[in-house]
Amino acid sequence: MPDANSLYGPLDPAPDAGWVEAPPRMGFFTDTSVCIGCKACEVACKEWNGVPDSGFDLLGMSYDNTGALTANSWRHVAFIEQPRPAGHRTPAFAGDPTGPATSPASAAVGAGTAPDTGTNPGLPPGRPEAAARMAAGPEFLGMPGAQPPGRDSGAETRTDFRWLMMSDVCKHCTHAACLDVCPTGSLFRTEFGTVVVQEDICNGCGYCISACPYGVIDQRKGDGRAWKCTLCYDRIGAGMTPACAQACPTESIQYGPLDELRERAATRVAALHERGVPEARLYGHDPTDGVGGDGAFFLLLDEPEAYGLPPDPVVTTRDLPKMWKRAGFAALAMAAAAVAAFVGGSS
Amino acid sequence: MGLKTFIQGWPVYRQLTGTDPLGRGAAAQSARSAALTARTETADGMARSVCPYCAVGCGQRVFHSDGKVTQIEGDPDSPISRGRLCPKGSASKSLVTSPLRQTKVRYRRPYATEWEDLDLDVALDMIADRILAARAETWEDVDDEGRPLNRTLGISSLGGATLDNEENYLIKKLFTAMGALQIENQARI
Amino acid sequence: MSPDRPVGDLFRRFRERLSTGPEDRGAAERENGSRATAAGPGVGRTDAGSRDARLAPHPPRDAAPRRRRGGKGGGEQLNVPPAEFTSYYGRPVLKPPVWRWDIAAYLFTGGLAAGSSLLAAGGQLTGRPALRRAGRVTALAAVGASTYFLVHDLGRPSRFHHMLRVAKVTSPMSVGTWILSVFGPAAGLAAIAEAAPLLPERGVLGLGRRLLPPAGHTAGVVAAVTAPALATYTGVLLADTAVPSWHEAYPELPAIFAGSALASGAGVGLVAAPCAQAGPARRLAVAGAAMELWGSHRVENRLGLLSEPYTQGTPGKLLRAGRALTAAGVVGALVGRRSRVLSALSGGALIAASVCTRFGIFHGGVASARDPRYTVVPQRERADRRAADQV
Amino acid sequence: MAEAHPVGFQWVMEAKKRGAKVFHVDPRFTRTSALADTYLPIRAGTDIALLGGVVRYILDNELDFREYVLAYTNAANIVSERFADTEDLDGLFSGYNPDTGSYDHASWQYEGQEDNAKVRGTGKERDSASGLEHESHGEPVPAQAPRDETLQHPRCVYQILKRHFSRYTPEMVARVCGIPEEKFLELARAWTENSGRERTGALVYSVGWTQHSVGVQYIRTGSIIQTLLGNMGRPGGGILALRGHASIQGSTDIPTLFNLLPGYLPMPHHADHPTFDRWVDSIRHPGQKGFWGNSRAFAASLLKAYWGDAATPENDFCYGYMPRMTGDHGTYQQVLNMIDGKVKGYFLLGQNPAVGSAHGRAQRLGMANLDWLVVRDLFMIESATFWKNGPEVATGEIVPEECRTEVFFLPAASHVEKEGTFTQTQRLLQWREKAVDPPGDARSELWFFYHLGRVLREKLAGSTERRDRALLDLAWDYPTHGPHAEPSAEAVLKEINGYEVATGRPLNAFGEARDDGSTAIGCWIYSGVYADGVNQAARRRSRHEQDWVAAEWGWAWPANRRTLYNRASADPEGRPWSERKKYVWWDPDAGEWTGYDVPDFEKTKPPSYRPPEGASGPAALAGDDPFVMQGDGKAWLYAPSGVLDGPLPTHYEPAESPMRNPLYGQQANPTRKIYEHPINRMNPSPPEPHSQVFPYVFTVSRLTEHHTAGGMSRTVPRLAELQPEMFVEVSPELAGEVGLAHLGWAHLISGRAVIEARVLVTDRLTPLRVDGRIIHQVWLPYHFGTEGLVTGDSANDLFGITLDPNVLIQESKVGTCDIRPGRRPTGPPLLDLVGDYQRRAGMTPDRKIPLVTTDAAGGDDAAGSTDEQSPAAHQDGEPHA
Repeated sequence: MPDANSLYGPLDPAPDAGWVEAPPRMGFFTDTSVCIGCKACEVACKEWNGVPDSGFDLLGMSYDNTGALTANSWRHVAFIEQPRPAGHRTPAFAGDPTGPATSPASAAVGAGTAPDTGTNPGLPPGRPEAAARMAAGPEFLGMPGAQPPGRDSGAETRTDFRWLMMSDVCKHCTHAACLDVCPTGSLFRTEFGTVVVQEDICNGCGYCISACPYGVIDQRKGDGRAWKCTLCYDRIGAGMTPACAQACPTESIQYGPLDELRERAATRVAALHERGVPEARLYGHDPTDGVGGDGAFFLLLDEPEAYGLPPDPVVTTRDLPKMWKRAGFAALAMAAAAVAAFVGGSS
Repeated sequence: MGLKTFIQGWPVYRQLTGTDPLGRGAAAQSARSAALTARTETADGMARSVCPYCAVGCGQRVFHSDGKVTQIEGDPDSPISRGRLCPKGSASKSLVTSPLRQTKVRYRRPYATEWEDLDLDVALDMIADRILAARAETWEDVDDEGRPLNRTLGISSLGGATLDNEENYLIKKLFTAMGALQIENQARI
Repeated sequence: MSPDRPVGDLFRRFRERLSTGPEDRGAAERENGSRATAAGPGVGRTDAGSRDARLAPHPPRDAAPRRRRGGKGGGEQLNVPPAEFTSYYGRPVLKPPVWRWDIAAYLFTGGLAAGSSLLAAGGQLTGRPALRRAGRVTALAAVGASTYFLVHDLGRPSRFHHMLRVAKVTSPMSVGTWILSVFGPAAGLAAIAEAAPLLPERGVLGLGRRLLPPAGHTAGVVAAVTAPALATYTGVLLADTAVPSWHEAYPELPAIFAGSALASGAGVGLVAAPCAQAGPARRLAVAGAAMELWGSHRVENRLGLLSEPYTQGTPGKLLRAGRALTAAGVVGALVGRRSRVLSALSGGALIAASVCTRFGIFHGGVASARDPRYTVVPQRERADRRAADQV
Repeated sequence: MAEAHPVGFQWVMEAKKRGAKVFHVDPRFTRTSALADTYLPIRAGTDIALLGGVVRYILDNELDFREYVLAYTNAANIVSERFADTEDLDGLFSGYNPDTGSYDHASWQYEGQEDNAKVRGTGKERDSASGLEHESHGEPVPAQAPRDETLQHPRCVYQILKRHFSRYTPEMVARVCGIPEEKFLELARAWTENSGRERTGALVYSVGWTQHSVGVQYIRTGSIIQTLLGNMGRPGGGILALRGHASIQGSTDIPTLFNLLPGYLPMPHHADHPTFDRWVDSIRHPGQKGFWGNSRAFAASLLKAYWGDAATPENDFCYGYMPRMTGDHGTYQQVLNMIDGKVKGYFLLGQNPAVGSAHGRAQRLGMANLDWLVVRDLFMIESATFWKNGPEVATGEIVPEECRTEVFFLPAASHVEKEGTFTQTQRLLQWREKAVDPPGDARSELWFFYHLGRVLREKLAGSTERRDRALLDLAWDYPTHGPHAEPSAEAVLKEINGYEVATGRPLNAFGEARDDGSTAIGCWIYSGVYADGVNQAARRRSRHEQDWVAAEWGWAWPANRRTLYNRASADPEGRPWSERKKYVWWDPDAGEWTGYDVPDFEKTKPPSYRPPEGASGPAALAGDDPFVMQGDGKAWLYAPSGVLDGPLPTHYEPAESPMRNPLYGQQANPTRKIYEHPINRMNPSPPEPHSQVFPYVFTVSRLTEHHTAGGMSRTVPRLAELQPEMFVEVSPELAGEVGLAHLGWAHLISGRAVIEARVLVTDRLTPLRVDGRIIHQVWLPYHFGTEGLVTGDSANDLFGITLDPNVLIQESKVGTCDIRPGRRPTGPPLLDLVGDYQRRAGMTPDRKIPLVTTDAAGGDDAAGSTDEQSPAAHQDGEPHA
């Protein structure tokens, strides 16, 4: 079995993967507090990497018609409409003759669409109540059912509103389960510490899809292979910036040496806290977390799960030694049972 | 020799003999991946251009190989855009290389229900004839009081605002000389 | 390697600045694992940033309690129950496995091949030719089917040989591939050896007729030695994923699959062998059933929320059917030791039970990945607990 | 701005990072609102009320930048006692003529100048969009108007302004716009607190302001605020028009507009400009201050560029060849003429009016009644296939077998397949290099028009018709290259820049223009773009290698100046207003203006310079007259002439509004351009009856993911997949009222059309409390049509045609409609539905729309009026940004 630290805990992954004199680990810091939801990242990525379209369906998920990261969308901009306070801003609809909010109800409807993304498994339908809670927050008490929206004449009116946008991407985990379970070596760790699918190797076994704790990677229909963000391996190898980060108009997506990005992110969080945005928090920045820290980490303004991120992911291979041990016991038991069955007994 | 190369190229061999026993990185890299480079690096040339969508005027670098556009991305030198592009600007390569682009002249005969093909030179000639006919038919030399009008109101034009200044200049110059006054542009809209 | 290596100077400074106090969050934390259902210190610390930044886990402004509806005299009903978790438009956080029925079928055939080859080896070594013959033939058929299923499930079947590019202990599928590539030819050779008596006595084929039995003997032993690995690695194959109900069941899955493999192998023996030779098969059936029932009982009860997918819907039905068939098979095997028909029926039941169990486990996991609840709730609880511990 | 100009928005984010406060005013909560500090939902079409409220707030609290206002504006000028304000006339100014629906400007003049002005009927001016023709053009106002530097005179501009805006109180803002008082005050406070000596504030708008029947006055109001606060001509200040197309600024500078010639020279009018001299004098106003004084040289040089050797001083440079305007020849008049069978042929050059222009049905029916149509585009657009796939084919209004229009579709070259310049929104020309050849038959417009001209001239060779002289004498020999004989864009740019006729030497600046035929200049304001024989627009010195003004990237007109009127960034003595905001200043040691930018002032004219008596042209500008294109060198808070709908902005309701104007008896702009054509029926608004038939307000704009009429985005899968369907955004309150469901269908009905869309019920829209009632607004993107990868009904079909009087831009940012759940009918029942609504709303063919809705409608007999002046009125296809 490999060194335990090779499976879990803080690690510089490139040297661990056999790269001698590896360059600094490169990554993304995506600051959602300045994201304007323009989707330039989605398009720039597709243009550079020749990623096919992911379907022409209206999803009803605010302005998100992509739905999720898939083999056909390596960047995905999430949109969340919430009748909740937005940092230090004046309530958007203060003083307007509003009724109760519709965001939870509309989000619940949006949970039900099932587009064909051209990938497998793509974007299965979701659970309406979890969608509603995404919009309403943890205090969600269920949606009014008897009345159509807006009919309530009660004192409850919506005044606060915020529209969260966030460009999601492969996390390029320090401990990447997709990579470790890949039986062909198609998924590999580059000298930059990123995780890349080699399209000439992948045979579409699908193991990486089940292994990813973030639901990032899936399989392209017709093609059969798994695809995901390469952090523009070809570009960064040539000293260029990945296509999405280069396009991003507001520097919401920042690319650079991970150490530097973490430094920058800490400064940014502190600045936001000072400016009265206490909900700003980092996600995936911590090398002591369940995946050893992400190569692509985020500044979020809500709980991770609202953005479709797992709140506390742990790389499955952390437990792999224990699993092999269990399998060994079971195998021994099996052998012993066989021996006993033939050796013992009377007939 | 062949076998030896084959064996040495086998990742399992590299796992066993190299720095990557787990087969995660260096050993698993394919020859293709090792040789990978950005296609902008190997392009035949790069034209410095400007985004054709809105009026911000973001700088674009247009990379091309074998007479085909292979990549369009932001120009980091531009003081306007600093290398960034919006989704539309980022989609410029798809715009100009789109299979939906029309590349042949299409002609719809009066009362026809379908398009037909037409030679470009013939089309140009036919259009010129129609201009001259419309002009002849609708020419106004002078007004009621004998003041010059020098014009036709039988020809109209509406231009988009993605035309170059040089093009607009020739359009206005030619139409003005032919007396076509009703020349308009998106700028009115 | 040095634990400090990845934590560069910049990052160290960053952490120091964020650090809330003198407390040392050191190596002890890093070593700790997390269990989705068990409270414990030092579980994963994804949300540490917010904590480090002196944030409550639910920042007060962010999660301001806002009653959405006025108390208008009961005129309102809830048509959607309050959710206990959040996800982006309620969508799954994980990508559910893309493996089709082939893989569930492979779980069965792989186990069947393993169980059969053990049976065959036992028969071979203890002079029970019927068991040997049936075991070898079944093993070959099952391993052949396994190979077909595995290749067929690939997105790019023509690239199946890429599986042999690397040998990765971190990839159960890679390990399994190498196991199969030992087991398969061995099982094949052993089965072919059964055809030796059909060969002519002279000539080249006659040579085969003479050499095959000892070769088959050796091959049968090799296959049998490999068989337990073949039967149990698939438990790791499923467990080594982010699929919540598979991963959390990692202690039990190998045992269940081992038991299921034994039982199905025993089933083959019961179907194929005369009563006189079937004794070991009956005992194997009992042992296998015991392992399988113990394991599946555990996964259906031990995992808390994550046991749910194994008890509901199709997976629940399959697993219940599997349990019933197993019990019936064992009882039949024990009761019917004199009856060829009853033995054969019992054998059939055991084989069917194995099919049900494998499909049940397979689909239970898929269901757990498809519903974000099973991903988010345990992780959220873990994060909240950790945050609470930090206060 | 984040929505439609995302890359420009990076600078807003940059400012925000440095502490700027960002306010966003928009009928709907957009991606810009999401990043703004404060969002103000507003009723569409009421911005003048909001901005007027800010003007009042400034004046009432004396928060103007007084030194700036006194020195650089006409605040102290005293206006004629014959002037009567909207305060006095219930929403009209003095001089209104109800018969022509236009004003006489005489009474608006400064004291003592009432009879000094040139007579010109403003109804005619409106028809020829004269407001635009002098875009940056000073009026013939006297240099020395009577002034009261104490600003106390009751008829000084400052006091008139104060009176005019006195009723724009916070309560009134709330009543009209639906913006709660507290929010309005937050905006007013922030704006004023962040303006002055040490700080500047910027104002950014798009066609959310221009596409209104009173659009020019929106911008005027913004200008008044920015001038009062001293934000003009200074770094971090100004008014930024975010234009919507790559070279829409260029399309106005080198216009393909019926009323303009390059460089904002007016197209001759048959009555006003019978001769070259009359034409030139109408531009330069002999004796006037400012840089328009040299217009004769610009005009002569243009004609010289057009007709080359044939143009001589003796024949007035072939002025006799110029076609003449007689009235309104704008695009909407053209379309109605097409419907009436008056137009034979139509060119569409990268433009898609079937989707992009107001009243799509009128556009398509017009095209169906032509002899021939030439469409040049990259893709097969709706305007090329109306005879086949248009909505009117479904309703039976267009039957392909009966539609005679002959259609030529010619594929066009894309921006990477040709070279040339775009002029972006800050007047910056940037040269594009050619990357690849265009595919197949695709050609540039340059190619098409050059060769079309060549063929026409060949066909006419030997013609003795007088009308053909202009074509035959045209200077039309451009060098060509390549297998397709592509004309040289650089050669054209050189001609635009201008050259010395004798030597061919490119001119370095428009100051070198001569009126004796020795220079030829295609567009005088672009003179200098080829200075020193170098293509200045092609300069691409990296931003890393120059300062933040980046003067060596491209070339800005005029004279590579990046901020206009930047003399105002220094005080009257030429010192920077503050160290923090220094930009251009007088260096007394060197005896010249210096700074970061090219000074927008004569380089060596000291601040103390005072013009001698009788001076004219640039020499008449004093050393502290920064607004050098104005006739008096001052910024105009009050426009004594030139803005056709009044010297001051006034809130009028949109042409289609569900409510009565709360401010005045006058409901809508009394000078707006109305077309009473059977196809163009406007929904009734109060005080007309039946306005409740169309109870809801709708507004349209862009999505980040699409571009205008969709020809360059619905055809691109990368973009089409991001916004794949036509939708309408409604508030939960309206959804409840009408019964609309998220992701369900709705159809919207106006007096022109019915369209359907998927419904997004969203908290981003809100009802507004306006004048005691609740107004619901819905929002639609206008990108959809019947062609392309993703299709849908066109929002612009809902609009009728009503135009701003100054610039003839249509009101397509606000209208009224009804909205109903479910899909629309198809086929003939669709027409029945519209007919039914028309009947219910009393929209009979003989209905007369009342222009004047107040008893005070004044026929103040006018002795005369003057030429007009308009602020930079920008027009293109943009939402509020």
